[in-house]
Parts: sequence; structure tokens; C-alpha cells
Amino acid sequence: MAMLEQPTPGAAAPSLWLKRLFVRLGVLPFLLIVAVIVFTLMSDNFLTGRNLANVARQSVYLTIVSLGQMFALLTGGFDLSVGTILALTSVVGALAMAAAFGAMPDAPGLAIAIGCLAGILAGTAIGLFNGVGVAIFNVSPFIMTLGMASIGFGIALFLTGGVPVYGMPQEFGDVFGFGAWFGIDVPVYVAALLIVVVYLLVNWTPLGRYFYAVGGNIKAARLSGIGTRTVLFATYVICALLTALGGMLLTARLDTGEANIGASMPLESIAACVIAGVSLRGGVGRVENVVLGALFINLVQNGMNLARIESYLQTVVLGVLLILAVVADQLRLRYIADLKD
Amino acid sequence: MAMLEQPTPGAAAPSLWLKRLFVRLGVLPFLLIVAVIVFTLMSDNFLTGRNLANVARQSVYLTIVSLGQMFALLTGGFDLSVGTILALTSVVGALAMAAAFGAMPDAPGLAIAIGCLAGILAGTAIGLFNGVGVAIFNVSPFIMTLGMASIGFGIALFLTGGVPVYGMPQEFGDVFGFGAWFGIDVPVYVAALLIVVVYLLVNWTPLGRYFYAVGGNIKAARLSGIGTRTVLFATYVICALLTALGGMLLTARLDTGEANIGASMPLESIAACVIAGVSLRGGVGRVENVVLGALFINLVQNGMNLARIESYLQTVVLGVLLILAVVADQLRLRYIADLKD
Amino acid sequence: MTHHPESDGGPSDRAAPLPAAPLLELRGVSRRFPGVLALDKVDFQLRPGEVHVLFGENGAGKSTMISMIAGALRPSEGEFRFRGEPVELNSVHHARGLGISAVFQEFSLVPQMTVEENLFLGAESTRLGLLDRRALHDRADAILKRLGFPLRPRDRVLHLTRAEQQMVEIAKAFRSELSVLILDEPTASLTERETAQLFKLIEQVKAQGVGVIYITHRLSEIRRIGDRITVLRDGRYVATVDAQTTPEGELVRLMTGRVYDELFPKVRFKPGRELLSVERLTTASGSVVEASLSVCAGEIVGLAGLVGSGKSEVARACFGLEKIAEGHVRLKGEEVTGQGPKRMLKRGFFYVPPDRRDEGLMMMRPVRENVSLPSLTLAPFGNGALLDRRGETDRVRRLAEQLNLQPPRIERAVEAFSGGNQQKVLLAKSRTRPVQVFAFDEPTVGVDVGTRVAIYEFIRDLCEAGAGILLISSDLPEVLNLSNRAYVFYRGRVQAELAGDEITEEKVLSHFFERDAA
Amino acid sequence: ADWYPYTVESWNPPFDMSSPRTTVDYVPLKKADKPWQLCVSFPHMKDAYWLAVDYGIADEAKALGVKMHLVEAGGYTELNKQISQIEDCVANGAQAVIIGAISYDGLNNLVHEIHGKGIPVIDVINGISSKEISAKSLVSFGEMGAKAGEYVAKLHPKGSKAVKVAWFPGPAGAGWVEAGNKGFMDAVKDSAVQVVETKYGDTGKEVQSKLVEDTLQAHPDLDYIVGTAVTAEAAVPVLRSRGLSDQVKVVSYYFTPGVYQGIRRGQILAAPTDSTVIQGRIAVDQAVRILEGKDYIKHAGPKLYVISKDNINSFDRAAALAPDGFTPVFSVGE
Ligand SMILES: Nc1ncnc2c1ncn2[C@@H]1O[C@H](COP(=O)(O)OP(=O)(O)OP(=O)(O)O)[C@@H](O)[C@H]1O
Ligand SMILES: Nc1ncnc2c1ncn2[C@@H]1O[C@H](COP(=O)(O)OP(=O)(O)OP(=O)(O)O)[C@@H](O)[C@H]1O
Ligand SMILES: [Mg+2]
Ligand SMILES: [Mg+2]
Repeated sequence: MAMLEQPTPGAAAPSLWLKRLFVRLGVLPFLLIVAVIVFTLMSDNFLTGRNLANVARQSVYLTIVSLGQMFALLTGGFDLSVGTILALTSVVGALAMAAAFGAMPDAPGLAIAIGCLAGILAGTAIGLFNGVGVAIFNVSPFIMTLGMASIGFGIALFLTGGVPVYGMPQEFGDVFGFGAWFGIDVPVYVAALLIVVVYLLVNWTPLGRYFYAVGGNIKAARLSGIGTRTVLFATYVICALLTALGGMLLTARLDTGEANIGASMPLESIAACVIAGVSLRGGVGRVENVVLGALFINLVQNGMNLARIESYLQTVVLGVLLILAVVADQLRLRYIADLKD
Repeated sequence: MAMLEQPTPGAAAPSLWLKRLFVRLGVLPFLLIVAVIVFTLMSDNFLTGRNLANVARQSVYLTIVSLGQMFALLTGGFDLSVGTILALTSVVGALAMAAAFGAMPDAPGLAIAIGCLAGILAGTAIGLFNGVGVAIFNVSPFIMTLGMASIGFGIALFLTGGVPVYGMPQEFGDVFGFGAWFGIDVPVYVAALLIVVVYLLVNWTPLGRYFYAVGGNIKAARLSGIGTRTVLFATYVICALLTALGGMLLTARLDTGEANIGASMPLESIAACVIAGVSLRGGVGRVENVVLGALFINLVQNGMNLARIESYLQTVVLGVLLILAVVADQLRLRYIADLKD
Repeated sequence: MTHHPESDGGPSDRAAPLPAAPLLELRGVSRRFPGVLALDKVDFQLRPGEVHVLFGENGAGKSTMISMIAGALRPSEGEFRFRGEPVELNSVHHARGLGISAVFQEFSLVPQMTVEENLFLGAESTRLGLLDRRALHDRADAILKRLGFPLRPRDRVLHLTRAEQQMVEIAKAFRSELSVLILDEPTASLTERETAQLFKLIEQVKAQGVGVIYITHRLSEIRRIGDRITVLRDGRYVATVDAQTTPEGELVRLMTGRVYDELFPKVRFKPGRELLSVERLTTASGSVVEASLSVCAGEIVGLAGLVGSGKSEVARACFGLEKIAEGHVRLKGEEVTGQGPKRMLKRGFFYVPPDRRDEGLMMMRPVRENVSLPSLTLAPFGNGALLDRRGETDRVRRLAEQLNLQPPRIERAVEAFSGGNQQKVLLAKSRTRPVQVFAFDEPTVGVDVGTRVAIYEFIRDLCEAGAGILLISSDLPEVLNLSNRAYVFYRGRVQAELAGDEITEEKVLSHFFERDAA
Repeated sequence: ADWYPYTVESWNPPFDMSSPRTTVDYVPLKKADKPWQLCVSFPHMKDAYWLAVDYGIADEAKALGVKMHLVEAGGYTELNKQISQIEDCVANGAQAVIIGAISYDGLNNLVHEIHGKGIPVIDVINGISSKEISAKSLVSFGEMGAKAGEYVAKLHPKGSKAVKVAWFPGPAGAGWVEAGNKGFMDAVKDSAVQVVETKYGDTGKEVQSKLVEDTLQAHPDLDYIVGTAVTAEAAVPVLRSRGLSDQVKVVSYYFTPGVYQGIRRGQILAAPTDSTVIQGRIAVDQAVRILEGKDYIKHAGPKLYVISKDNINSFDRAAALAPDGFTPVFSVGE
């Protein structure tokens, strides 16, 4: 990526110019454009304001979780517990909110606040354990988060007996699930806010750099005077916190606390990151691409539904696209090399 | 692992002696012993020849898949498609076998042969694609195998609509699913055979070393004259082949071809490897430990079922044990160093 | 490790002048690694404004000692005093705070980050909690200019050569206010020009009263900049002597307990038929341009040149590691242009890379597996189909003895060995199969004198046994003393070919820079 | 052969399983006036049960001459995806939505939104708690569990020799599982049936087969295995291999081709059927009637009955199962 910030001057042939753009932006924007064109041709209802709003809102949850996942990947780890964090947040949040609402039916606002707090705390707690396990006991993130996923799911089932939790104030769903300002859904605003925050954290603070450093070469990070344990710990807490926020938004959308959501989240969020060019070996990845990655996955699913592609075929197509996205990214890496000279 | 092959002589205090055993064997044997004791105390039916045979047989499928998974991990990759490979093998194998049997009801043996061949080919085909993607197009193994998993599953559903495939000759299940010689089930013999083969391949052939080399330092491997692409390709084909064999055994056990099996296999097999000390960064891992790892997971599940531990609690316990196993392994790494001299 | 009964006097301080109060003092400091006592009750004093050289064999404990001073390692026992005050150096950050900063032997760089990001890693300047990117960029530019290193602040470190990375590591140490500067083999992969620059800098900070701890295996450097020398052996303090007056032989004796008459062995060249011939070779990346050279049986051909001159790349291209745009490579008369390492090895050509961590060794695997890796299909390592574990172990043991691997434990993971000993493992790989042409790229990076002699003898024996040897080195004396023919590279081109007595420092250096003048 | 008239139960007031039922002969429309665009959402299309629903819906849609497009979320853990898919359907111009819900309450907001757009929502098979549903074509899975329970309980009434039953409701947390579990437990409460084990587990056959094996180890003296169709199918070969086929009897609490085969061969004792296919057909008919403003039964569900070897050859197979060789149909009329 050496050249990204300082394009070498000189007569750039249009093709070269395109290459540059390709290198700078990555493959996803191009794939997105192609997808949009294809689906627009396949269905009249695709390129409509309300459907795009639709896609935007549907993408919110995966996007937020993927942002969290990105931190884990940057430091060379994983978080396989994001699914469970969603579930636990949803269940605990709903239980607390319902209880609070039941206790004081005339203060829904307060109930909502309490519920969200409880849920987010519960979700983040999982992250705390992950952090301690990985940073202090250096348990491999894979096992640590997989273990916590299993534990957390067990707890969520305990709390609910497997049945959905309801009784949350109507306002919760109305605002955070389905509310909209100026035709844009509330969840989208929240996501946008989180994206900005994460972007700043990652690109404009020392801590942000430390995630890359720890993932890139943990020994070097230590020799440079970085508290690697602290950074690792922060990684999993932040990931859990973001996921928990996503969990509360999802709960608002569902209007119930569900123990059975998010099973496919871990792999989907990692996939979103990887097609966005985040390296599983750590140290490489950009926030904006991760957002595009999550968007891409949702857009394709939405497009295929609108294009009435039958669902078995959809699984196949999705698989193919994931692979193609990465193959295309390989080309990009070649070009990068080319552009160095 | 330095000392594994050559114990240094000298007066060893019993504690030291135990340490050394601990280091040589790893933490799993000890955990297994503990588990056995605990469960024996918790249930009279646990430590019975019948149940142990039962555990042995149940472990067969995870063990075989984990062996395959180990190759992927050794080279610093993953195989997330093992679940799909199981399903596809099962479906295709069953369809072919049923068809062949229908065509010539008086030659079940031939039908079985045809079916197994078809199934194993189908499963291995996925591995071929994985291999090409990873070795030739250097797609990240995560995405490549995840994508193929999605594709393969789509195909399996397409072939069956999710309905079990019936009509395989009775003999198939009777022999490869439930047959037994001298009180030991046929699947166990097959597994034992495969374990030996894999052990030889990994520890006594150049190719075996090359897996470690590619995972340990792919550049160094290349400079040492190793065809790294070939090795990577072989990795995923071997993994798929083993999994496919497991898939046919499972099909025999279930007596039907099923598209809905193996969903939990990818993570379970990786977990089995990791608690067995296989490094996700590649280059580290031993066959015998992987076998123990798979055995451990099955033993615990069986034990908890027999001890009548309630389902929700089981998920929690399993999670805790996974983490503990790895924490314990950290201790071991310390000891290893101590014993160096 | 062998213990030497004859002791060399306690901490007798024979260097009289400047009785200034010590800036930094170590008292009875020990460090135990699992299984090894890396440092054993060592005393050490650093005065302001002196260059204090740490000298000792590979594995003597030098890096361990400075890692503790830099706060990267905790001592098992012992006391540190900084400006007379006892201190607990419990983190790199803390040490930095005191103005102690280090150039680490194995670098402290994050490959995926840019030069600029690496320079300030752990000490980013911020405004309102946010990174002050402009300031960072300007400071980076300033430092690089001051040090005169030709680096682009926004290149990613992984795209740099080891030499360039070394410069980044050095620049990193110079970024903050200094009181103690630690340099652990900073010149290992630098060439004359950068080394000269570095020494100028050292003189500057000396003048400002900074205490410099300098680790090197190059005796010539000790003369050039050293004030005092502390010798370590097997983790124990041996002596502190004056750098200018102590004769080299004496130093080596203190260090090894043995006496070497000659550092560079006499090689009896008997050039035979041409083994490797390169004709007007140009690489796709342009790092080599129309280079022609040849290597005959029974001779050592040296390649000298500045960093980035392409002397490595020409060898890499021959071995099939660099894409070749034009030209021919012939091995024993056969056209082998663009063939990969596998085929090259089969044809008896072996390339030993300069960066053992990056391209040379599997750090987490045992020595045995690393050494035998290139030849697993050949006897005694195997019969093509299966491995012969005993044969393997025996042969590797023997090679470990020949190269005097310390400690001689071939089942231990490579990462647990000191730098120099890792280098020995790397060299051992080339002796596992029949080879006619060797290319050694920086074969003595970070290797102590004793080992150097061993390696040089190793190379000599190969040569006298009739092999053709390509010796690529940034350590000029190496090229001067060992090769009977030498090529000087400049900007990817062969600038000059020298033979026999022509190979003198002046002649070679003149071709290093020539075109700069023009 | 026409499937109608079909005797179904109708709840009045509707949408409340506890309200009084009347038995009616259900007769669908012959043809729709317009080729309406129906959207159907399933939890998944991975087993024979939902294949039967699909068959009913697709066949009826063809018969009525309406368009149908079917989406499936891929599993009971994919509530979020089901919501997205239904939204996509609506965005795509569906005029009525038929939902096999993943969650009893989790879709209420969505239903509210769709209802707001004037698009009727028909609740099939699983049940949705929302009051804004236009029609229901279902019987609660609770009653399925109950039916299975009653069947066993009747064989072993209170006072008779106690029998040990192991119960395998399915994946923990799924709505239908918890419902079935409750129904079964209540049904066997006062009888000689003693539920010695409740084992949740994914409905993958290998998972169930393992659970069965372990349960047999834990309870060598087990009398009954009751559970999902997958459990029943998995239990058959296990029992055969252990020579327990006579000692341990198998009951499933819903009906699939595998169970059908098992009952015919006498390997499975019995299983209740909810006439799965019919529920699908009725849902489509309800949708069309609503769209055409014709009067319709707001809440209908086929009468449950248990199938055992007594009636296995006589019962209306086409009402319970998709015909052999039927492959999933995801859209009709496009
Ligand atoms: N992480 C470690 N684990 C175990 N032993 C170690 C470790 N690091 C160093 N050692 C041992 O400590 C001793 C001193 O190592 P050190 O790197 O300080 O030597 P050195 O003097 O720097 O050698 P060189 O000149 O080759 O760099 C060696 O025997 C080495 O094997
Ligand atoms: N991995 C790499 N990525 C990008 N550029 C590289 C890489 N390796 C080498 N180069 C470039 O190739 C040129 C030659 O490399 P190198 O510095 O190894 O030449 P050299 O003459 O061998 O110098 P030395 O051997 O002293 O390091 C340099 O300009 C270097 O920047
Ligand atoms: Mg050192
Ligand atoms: Mg070089």
C-alpha cells in the first residue's frame, strides 16, 4: 500500500489510472457497482428509494458486529462469541426492560434506559472474559471465544427456557426498531454514528495504531513500549461492546428478547471483514472497507430475493461471490506491486 | 517439545518425573483420566465396556474429520467446508448406492462399492476446489472453504430437498455402521487404520514434513526446494478425502443419506485440534494428540449425558472445559522450557 | 557450555581517564531463561559521553543484558542504578522515559506499518487525544534527514530490505531525548556508507554526554568508535578493558578463552571449469540491469556494493526468486534461466538468504527439522519414500558439532537460540545435499569472531573441495580477504570486476560511489 | 383426486387456541379472479416436514392460478434473516404474505408494518402472536406434542405399571420445540408415564442418533423413545443394532416420510399428523379469499389424528406428506 497516499506523478494512462483507483479503493466498490447494475436489470423494485432504505437498515446489524469483529481480526485473533453476545444482550436486555416496565408502567423511557444498560453490560461481560482469557492467560482466541459462546448460549437458554421474552414498552421497538427521521431509519443513524466513532478510534488515536501493531508483530509492539495485554484486553471488550449495541438494536427490531439469534453472525462477520481485505493474520484492515463488506453481503442477499433467485441457488451464488471477491482482491495486490515501480 | 524424543537422564524427583510425563504426553491424557474418574463417580453406566465401546464409536467421525482438519491447520489454514463435505458425501453416496442397488438388487456388494466411490469422489471434489483456490489463486483458506461450504450445501439440498435418501442396501449399514468384530465396531477399525496411515504420512514421509514447513515458514520452505503450491493443494485434498471417508461411515451409521449433518463439524474439529495443541498459526501439532482431543470432546459429551446433566448446563460445561484444557496447556509450555536442560 | 577455569581478573578498570560518575550501573544482575542462565551476576558501568562496547561470543548474554537495560526484560536478580539512583526498569515505556532507547538485534518494527508509523510507535504525539498526523510526519522527515537515511516515511516496512529496515530501527532509537543509547549489532546488514553515517551520529550524541552501549562482532568497528570494552563469556562478566590499547588477539582470548592466529583463513584457489555464468541479466523489478558474471569451480567470487545495489537480487534472480526480464543464467553450461528453487537445488545450486527469520528458518520448529528440510528425500535423511529419523538425527548432530552450535541441542526450537547460533543452523542447511555452487548472502550477519572463523573455514573447505562460491557481503573485509575474484555492483549494474591482488579496499570503494561524483 | 372437502376445526373467536372449536368441511375456491402475487416465508427448507407444506402451498397456488414466491431463512436461528426476506418480498410487490414463523413474538412489529400497508398476513404452521394477522392456518405444535403424549399415556394409564420414557423435543430455544415440549409434558402428567430424560438437540440425524445412544446407555431399562421425526428415524437403526427393537418403542410427535416408512415396517409405533399439506393449501386459499374480499375462515386447522399401523394404509397420505420424488418448488406462475 506504500503508494496509496502519494501517487507518483507522470503521464498516467487511463487504464493505469483505473488501476490506481482500483488499488486505492479496493475491489468492493467495483463489486458493489456491478451488483447494483445486475440486480437493477433483474428486478424493477431493486433500485427504489424504499428498497435501498431497506438494505441500509438490514445491513445495520451485520455492519456493527463486523466493526467489532474487525478489532479482533486486527490483533490477529477472532471473536466467535459475537453470536452469543447478540443473544445474551437481547435476552438480558429484554428481561430487565420488561421487569422495569412492569414495575413502573408509566415511565417507559426509564425502563428502556435500564433495559439497554443491562443488556449491554451483559454482552460486554462476555467480552471481559474473552479479554482476560486472551490477554492474561493467553488462551488462543479461537478457543476462548468459542468456549464463551457455548457458555453464554447456555446462560441465555437458562434465563429464558428457550421461549422469547416479551413485555418491553412499545416505544422501544417504535423508536429504535422502526423509527425514522427524514425517511431514514433510526438504526441507520446509530450505525452511522458508530462507524464514525470507530473510524476515529482506529485511525486517529494511538490506541487505534496499537491494534495494528499488536496484530502485526506483538514482540515489536512490546519492545516499542506498548502494553500489549491492555490492548488485547481492550480489543475483546470493544468488540463485545459494539456487538452488544447491535444486539439491543436488533432486540428493538424484533420486539422480543431471543436466545436463538445470531448463530450465523460469527462466520458472516468474519467473512464481511475478510472480503474487505482484513487479514486473518492480523495487522491489516480498514474501517471503511469493512462497512462496504457488510453492505455487500446484505445487498447481494436482498438483490437475490428481489430477483426471485430460488434459495438453494442463493447459497451457491453467495459462496461463489465470496470467493470471487477475494480472487479479485488478489489482482489488486499484484497491481500494488506493479505500481511500486 | 524439544525433549520428547530424548529424555535427559539423571536423578528425577517424582514431581519432576510427573512434570516430564505431563510435558511428553501433553495435558489431554490427564484431563481424560480426570474426566473418566469424575463421570464414573457420577454414573454407574459410564465405565462399562459397552459404553466405552459406544464412546469409541461415537468418536470415530469427529476423529477422522479432525485428522483432516489438522492438515489444514498445520499449513496455517482452515477447512470450514468439512461439514458440507460430510453432507455432500452422504447425499451423493446414498443416491448413487440406492440407484445402483435399485438397478441390480442382487449385487448389494457392488452397489455399496459404487456408492462409496461416488460419495468419496463428490466429497473430495470440494477439496480439489479448495486446493486450487488456496494454492493457485491464493484465496484466504477461510473464505475459500467457507464459500465452498455454502456452495456444496446448496448442491446437497438441491439434490435432496433436505429429505433423507433411503434405499441403500441393508448390508451397508449392518457392516460399516453397526458391524463388529470381536466386540469392537467396524468404524473403530477403520478409524484406527486411518490414524495409523496419517501418523505415518505426517511423521515418516517427506511430504509430512512439508506440511509443517509450509505452515512454519512458507518462504523458507520455498527456498528449501519445496513445491509449496503442491503441498497446499495436497493439504485440502487430503483433508477432504479423510472427511469424505468419515462421511460414508456416518452414512452407514445413519442408514440414510442426509444433507443436514455436519453443521457443527468445522468448529468442533478445529476445537479438537486446538485443545490438542495444534497452532492456528501453523507449523505445530501432533497426530496422537489430535486423536485424544476428539476423543476428549466426545467422552465429555457422553459422560454428561450419562450423568444426566441437563442440556442447557451441558453447553456451559463444555465451554468451560475447552477453555480449561487450553489454559492447562499453557502451564505445559512453561514446563517444556524448564525441562530443556 | 564449557566453563573455563582460568579467570581473567575481576572488574578491574584499566581505562583510567574521565572519572565521571557512572550514568548507568548494573550490580550483580542475573537473568534466567527457562533452562538457561543467560546472565550470571554481571556488573557493568556506563559513563556519560563514552561508547562502551559489549563483546562476547554468540549466546554470551549481550542482547539479554541490553534488553534488561531497555526495560524489555526483567532481571531475575541484581540492581540497576541510573544517575546514582536505584531504579526498577519495569517497562520499555519507563526506560524510554529515562531517555534510554535501544536498537534491538531482532528489530522492533511492525512490517505492515509505514516507516513513519513505526518511528513513533508507542510515543505518538497527539492533540486533544487525537493523533497529530502532520506533526508526526514532519518529525519523521526531520529525523530521517538528520540521520541522512534514504527512506520514504510512507513506505511500508515489509517492502524494505533488511538493510533498510535496520535504518528504520536505528532512526527509531534516535527519535526521543537520549541519555543512554543502546545499539545491538546495528551494522550487521549495513554497508560502508550507512555505517559511516551511523558512526558520525554516535560521535554527535557522545559529544552531548549520551552514554552509548554498542554491541558488535566486528573488531574493526571497536577500534573506530569504542572507548571501553566489557567482555562477557557464557553469561559471566570477564573484564573491562580499554578499546584503543587492547590488542585484538587479547580481546579474542578474553572472549573465547582460546587464541586465534588468523581471522581470515588462507584459501588455496584452483579455478576449474565454469559452473555458473550470468549473461546480461536484467530483473523485471529493475533491481539488476544487464549484469554479467561467472563463477568457476574452486574459487570464491565476492559481490560488493551499496545497499540496494542489487548484489542480492542478482543471486536471487539466478536462484529463481526474482522475475527475470532479460538475459541468461547457465549452470554447468545448461540454460536454467527462470527455473525455480526446486530445480536449482536439484542441479546443485544452493542459495543461503540474508534474513534468517524472514526466509531462512522455521523459528518454532526444532534445529533438526530446519537443517534437514532441503534434503529429506536424499540419504541419509530418507530413501525418497520414507524418512530415516536416525540417519537424520546423526547427520544433524554432526553438522551441529562442526559448526559448534551453542547449546548443542538439535531438538530445541530455533527461536530459543541466540542470533549467531541461528545463523549456524541456516548454514548447516546447505551441507545436507551435494552442491556445486553456493551463494552466501551475508553469511556472517551477527556472528561472533570464533564462529566467523568457523564459517570462513567452512566456506574455504567447500571451495577447496571444488565448489564454486558466490559470496555476497556488506562486510567489506570479508570480500577483500576471501575472494579471488570480485564484482562491484552499483545501481543494479556490474561496475567493475577485480581479480587477485586488485581486490583492495581503495579499488573496491572507488567503484562503490564513482558515479555519484560524475 | 381433489383434496376437499376436508374436515377442519375452526376456532371462534379466532386466534385463540383455547376458544371453542367447531368442525367444518373446508372447501377452497376453484379459481382466483386475478393471478395474485403471494409471498411465502419458511424458517427453512431442509426437511420433509416443510417440504410437505411447500407441496401444499405450491399445488394449491397452481390450482387457483396465482403467483407464489417462496423464501426460506435457512434455520430456526435466522429470525433476523426471515424478517429481511419478508421485507424484500413486500418491497418486491407481494400482495399477500404467508409466514411460517421462526418466532412467536419476534415478527409482530413486521406484521404491524405489513398490515399497515394493507397487505394481508397469513400465519401458517408455527403461529404468530400478533393480533393483526388476517388469518391462521395452523394447529399448535403444543397439541402435536400433546397428541403424542396422550397416545403413550392412554397405553399406560395412571395405576398401571410405570414406563420410562426418554423425550427428545428438538433444538433448545426453537418456538415449536418449546411448544411441543409443554404439550407433551402436560399430556403425560397424570399417567404411568415417567419422563426420565429430556434431551434437547439439533435435528441433525447424527446429533439425535448420538443422544439416543447415550440415553440408552444411561437407561438400559428404557421403554419409550419419543421425539422429533429425526429422533425416531435415528433411533430405528440404533435399536435394531442393539437388539432392543422389541423392548424400546419409538414415537414421533410429527409426521414425515421416514416415520411413515417406520410405522409401516413396525419400527415406529405411532406419530400424530397435522395434515401438513392441507395447512399449506388452506393458507393459500385464505390468502386469495382475503384479497378478493370473499368470506373466509379466519382460523382453521386440520383435526389432529394419530397414525399407527392400524390406519397407516387407510389414511390420506396426500394430506400429510409430499408425494415421493417431489422436489421443492420456490415459485409458481413466473
Ligand atoms: N527467549 C529465550 N528462551 C530461552 N533461552 C533464551 C532466550 N533468549 C536467549 N536465550 C538464551 O540466552 C543466552 C544468551 O542469549 P543472547 O541473545 O543474549 O546472546 P547474545 O550475546 O546476544 O548472542 P548473539 O551475539 O548471537 O546475539 C543464549 O544461550 C540463548 O540461548
Ligand atoms: N521484499 C522487497 N520488497 C520491495 N523491494 C525490495 C525487496 N527486497 C529488495 N528490494 C529492493 O531491491 C533493491 C536491492 O535489494 P537489496 O538491498 O537486498 O540489494 P543488496 O545490494 O543486496 O543490498 P543488501 O544486500 O546490502 O541489502 C533495493 O532497492 C531494495 O529496496
Ligand atoms: Mg544478541
Ligand atoms: Mg542483500
